[in-house]
Amino acid sequence: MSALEIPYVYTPREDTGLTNAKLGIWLFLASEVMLFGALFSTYIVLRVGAPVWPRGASILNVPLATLNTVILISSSVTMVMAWAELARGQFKRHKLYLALTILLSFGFLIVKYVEYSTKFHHHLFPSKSTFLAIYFTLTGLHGLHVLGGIVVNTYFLGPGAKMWKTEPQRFMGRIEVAGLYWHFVDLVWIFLFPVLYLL
Amino acid sequence: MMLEWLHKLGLPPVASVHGVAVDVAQAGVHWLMLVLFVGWMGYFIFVLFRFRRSRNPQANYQGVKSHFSTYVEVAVVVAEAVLLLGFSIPMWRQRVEAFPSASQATVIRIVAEQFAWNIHYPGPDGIFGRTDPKLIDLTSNPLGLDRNDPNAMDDITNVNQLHLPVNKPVIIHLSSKDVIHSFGIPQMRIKQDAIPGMSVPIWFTPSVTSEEMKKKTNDDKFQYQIACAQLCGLGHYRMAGYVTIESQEAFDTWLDEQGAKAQTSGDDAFWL
Amino acid sequence: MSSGHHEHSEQQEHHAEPGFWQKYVFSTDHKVIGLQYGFTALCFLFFGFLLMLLMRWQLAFPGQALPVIGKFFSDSSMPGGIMLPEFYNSLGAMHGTIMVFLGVVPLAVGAFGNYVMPLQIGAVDMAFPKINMASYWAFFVGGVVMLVSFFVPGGAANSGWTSYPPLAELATTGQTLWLLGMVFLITSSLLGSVNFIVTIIQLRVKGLSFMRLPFFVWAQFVTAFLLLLAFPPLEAAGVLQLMDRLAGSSFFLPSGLVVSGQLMHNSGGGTPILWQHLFWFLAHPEVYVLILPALGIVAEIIANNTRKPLWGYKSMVYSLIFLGFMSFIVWAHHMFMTGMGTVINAFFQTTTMIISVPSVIVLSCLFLSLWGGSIRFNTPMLFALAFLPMFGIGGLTGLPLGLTTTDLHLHDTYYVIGHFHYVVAPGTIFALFAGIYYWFPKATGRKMNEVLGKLHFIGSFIFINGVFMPMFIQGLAGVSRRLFDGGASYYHAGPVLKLNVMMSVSAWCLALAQLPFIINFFYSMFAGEKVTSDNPWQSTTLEWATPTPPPHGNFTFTPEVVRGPYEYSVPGESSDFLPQYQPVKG
Amino acid sequence: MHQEHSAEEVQKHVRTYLVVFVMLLALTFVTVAISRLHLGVFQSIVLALIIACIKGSLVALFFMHLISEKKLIYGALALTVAFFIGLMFLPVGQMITAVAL
Ligand code: HEA
Ligand code: HEA
Ligand code: CUA
Ligand SMILES: [Cu+2]
Repeated sequence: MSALEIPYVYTPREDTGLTNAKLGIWLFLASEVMLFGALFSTYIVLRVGAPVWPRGASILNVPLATLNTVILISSSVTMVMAWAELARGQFKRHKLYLALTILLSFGFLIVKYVEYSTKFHHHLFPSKSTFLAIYFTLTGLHGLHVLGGIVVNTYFLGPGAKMWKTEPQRFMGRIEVAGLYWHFVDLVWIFLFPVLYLL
Repeated sequence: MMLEWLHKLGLPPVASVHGVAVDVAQAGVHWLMLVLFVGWMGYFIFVLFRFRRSRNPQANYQGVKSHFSTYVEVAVVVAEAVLLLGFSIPMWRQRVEAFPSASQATVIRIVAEQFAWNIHYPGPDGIFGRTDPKLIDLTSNPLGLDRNDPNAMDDITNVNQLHLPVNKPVIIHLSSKDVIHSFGIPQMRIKQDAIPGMSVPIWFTPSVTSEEMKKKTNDDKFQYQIACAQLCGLGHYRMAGYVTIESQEAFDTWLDEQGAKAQTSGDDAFWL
Repeated sequence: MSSGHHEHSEQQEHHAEPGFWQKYVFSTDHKVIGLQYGFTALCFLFFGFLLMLLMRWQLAFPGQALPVIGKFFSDSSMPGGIMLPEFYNSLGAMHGTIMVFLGVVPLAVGAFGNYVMPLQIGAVDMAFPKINMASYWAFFVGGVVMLVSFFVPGGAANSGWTSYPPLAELATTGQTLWLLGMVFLITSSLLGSVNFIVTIIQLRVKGLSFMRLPFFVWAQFVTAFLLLLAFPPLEAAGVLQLMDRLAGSSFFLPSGLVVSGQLMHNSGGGTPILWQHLFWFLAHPEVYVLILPALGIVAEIIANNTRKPLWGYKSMVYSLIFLGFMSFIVWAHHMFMTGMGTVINAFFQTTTMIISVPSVIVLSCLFLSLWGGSIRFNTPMLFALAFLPMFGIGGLTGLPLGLTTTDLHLHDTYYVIGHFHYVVAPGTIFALFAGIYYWFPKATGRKMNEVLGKLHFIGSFIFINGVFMPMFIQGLAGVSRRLFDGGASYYHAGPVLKLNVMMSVSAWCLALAQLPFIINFFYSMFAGEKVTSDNPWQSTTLEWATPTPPPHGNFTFTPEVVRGPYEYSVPGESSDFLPQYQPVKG
Repeated sequence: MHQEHSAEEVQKHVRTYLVVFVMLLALTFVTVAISRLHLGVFQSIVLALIIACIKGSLVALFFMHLISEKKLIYGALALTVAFFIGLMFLPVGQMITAVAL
């Protein structure tokens, strides 16, 4: 669209040691921390204010959630491997790992779908109790983040991958940024899992 | 002096014991504001005049060299600290911690709703009857009072008419049925949000009766009012309650009348 | 480094002229986006003002039919030209929302930040031009959603710009659209703030260290951090309220609510106070978002028109940073009357008093900067100068609100309305006007007319005080805000009731006083006096080093900064200003 | 600078990733196991949060390379932590404010 050269797209700026995208994604993640932080404080407020609070395990399906934890952690590993393979210049293997990551993310969503539909089947809706309300809100928002990650990663697997040929450095930066986002999604789940299911 | 000015500007006369302290603080802050404002404005106008281009064609790179502003800033900090530590924090502690004992106070409940104040006196036994939201009926039992509860037998309820004896502390337990309202009586210098799901106690001691205030303001129509301060819907603007401050005797007579009225007419379907 | 090669090839690839759509509608040029923001925001400001003009009729003459215009409204808002209370509440809520989120923030940050900031740091564009475009369009969609809400059954949101539940959750569809609109606006702000911070950190030209940044850039920098970290909690709150409204959850609803005599069958267990905490966690920093860019604009203009450096630049910068920090821990001063214990109350009172100190410092520095200057009274300078005492009044009246003892009487009265309008209307809006007059020549190559400008200034100055000064009197008298009849139901409002007429008349005159501006704006755009220099105000900062108007890519040379931002009247120099980019002699 | 990573270097990275992966899995099972013990509410909350924090740190430090990140990022995150702490005042404020009916 434009012939402009924005500096530090490819190479880091000397005094900060960062590319624009790297700094940008961390700032974005900072705002995400505040988003989920606010929801966690909501959780605390509701829980402390409630006369009784159900144990997550008594309503939710812990084995499925454990499975999902394992899936998501694995996808984080494949994501970081996808980046490492690029760093080694192994483009094919990079693609393999990226595809695996996407597959695992779909796996996560399918498990989530199963969980949700059994809840709905048993007429467990957000309107039933504040516990269910916060459960659906937190996992729902997290699910949207997973979906976002899938979109991004699929783009880099498909049309976005062309950039590897023309601007490998920049492409690697992009994969790193996508990875940072994806690990963050994993990290949020690492907290959601015990908070919602185990406590 | 500042208080006189504020009264001239619209501040209503004070009619509660702690209100005097509120006004002192009010005057204090406004002094601080006035001094800062007048000082800076004087400087400002002088500077605009003195350093206009036609009079001072060549600007001075250095500008002010004195530490004048530092002194001003320190003075502001000190003044704020005095207001905060000397007035505001102790005063608030007194508001929320130093409640008079219930036996020496008039204790009532007020439950706000769109768009009225339901007032609940415990009656001679001094104990509020049980209430239950399920029993609420808009016309006959707006408080949801359970008249089968022995404590509720003698309870007196009423809408928008708050009577209080003068010179005796009042404790009000404030809550709301539907949305957030805010209970305020300007002359009493009191205000508190009425929040559904919460019951917040407040207290104050009225010090001027309605009659006295009529004389003081030279206005026969003078009326204390509960003003709803929080947006609560389309009727927010007309959610006024009426407050009568009277002598202890007059108050007792009124209460008896109200009690008798309740006994004879029956204020709801659950009576008897 | 292998990147040089790619940069070269990219240049070769795209040198076809972009078409109309790419140039003006889906442009990624920060200047075009800035102008888009600016124009949209001005329209919203104007619209928000119109809503208020309607309200002021009802406040001055409660229950009387609005002449002439009244009959154009539907029966669900103004049957027979007489305003309904629901409609009044909608107007109030939407006035607040539009002014804050669709007017001032997009103008101060979206327009001025986007247009001026990259120029001032010598950048070719923002760090992420496409994200920049996306954030404008997210803002635009948010605005459209808000406007559409006027036309749904039940009308627009009518629970105040604060949208306190349970009231907001009982409200009609308009509230849902309000929440959706907010989600778009928040997204827009988040994208924008990431972009601003990265741009300022990464794209400063050589030699432009942080302590050489123009104060305006600093203001945008701190503002961006506030937006970045304070908005997400409101986004969370918005999602929760949407869940309550659409999925029937009870985050903000306690058990046992009885509405119009009917017991509500919600699951309960929530608390309405939670919303207030989440809302004010954003909204207090948000008010500094409204004021900081304004301070930045005023600082630029004052330095330029006193022809001397800002006094105490460093302490101003440190105050700004401190202010940003503190603004995160004062939020509950909006909630003093919700029933707080001593400790938490003392904490928030204290932080509120502390936060007033950096404001005092910044304002003092600006006042003292005037001393020894050679003051030019052009239109931008008049607005910038008027900003100082106006912000002073607004700020000072924040003090009695920040002390609970006095807030006890003043909370939710017109005193509060007076307080914040002094900061945002004769404060921020004046600063924004100043900025428009000041940077207009850079953006268009033409100056705005001085005579019309001064007319605009005098009219605005007189009437805006006529609107807001009486509010303090009404507030002291205890008149609550958001009253449909302006207080006519209350005895204690009696003595100050007639002020309503005066305020309304002032508001309408204020509207008339904007005519010279609107005429000036459009006239000057096409037929104003052409500027003969790229630097008509003889300023020192980098935005004036570009051609006029700046082309895509901004600079015709690679600027390098060798000195601080405000080197005016340096002793021993022949010219009274030394631009930041002018090489050191010898 | 941020150029070609040498093969050994990447190899070393990969080894770390695998170790971290195993640790994350192990901690996941530990936390589930602990929840089965039905400890007191307080103990189980503390334990679960400690484990979650460890797992989170592992992800952040190694997968997100925070362990060798630039100063500026640390700065931005420190700022976020400060505001996050502010945010956590919120439930505190709420609890002190709330007077149950
Ligand atoms: C830009 C917006 C802005 C700014 C900058 C401020 C600044 C301040 N505000 Fe304000 N405020 C609002 C916008 C703003 N506010 C809004 C919108 C609301 C209402 C929201 C609603 O309920 O709808 C509000 C409400 C509000 C309340 C709640 C009141 C209530 O509901 O009961 C409080 C209470 O503490 C408060 C305090 C303060 C304080 C202490 C400052 C301080 O930062 C001010 C510090 C400044 C100074 C102390 C001035 C220094 C002066 C001089 C150095 C000399 C002056 C010289 C001359 C005059 C010549 N504000
Ligand atoms: C940034 C915020 C902002 C601004 C600028 C304003 C500006 C004004 N406000 Fe508003 N106001 C609020 C934010 C703001 N307000 C908020 C948050 C509330 C509380 C809402 C609630 O209760 O929930 C409120 C409430 C409020 C009330 C109280 C209502 C009530 O409690 O019932 C009143 C009453 O008079 C009022 C009046 C005005 C007036 C007369 C102006 C004037 O100053 C307006 C002046 C405007 C201009 C001068 C701009 C004109 C624009 C142009 C000329 C552009 C030209 C266009 C082109 C060139 C294309 N406002
Ligand atoms: Cu009740 Cu306003
Ligand atoms: Cu505030």
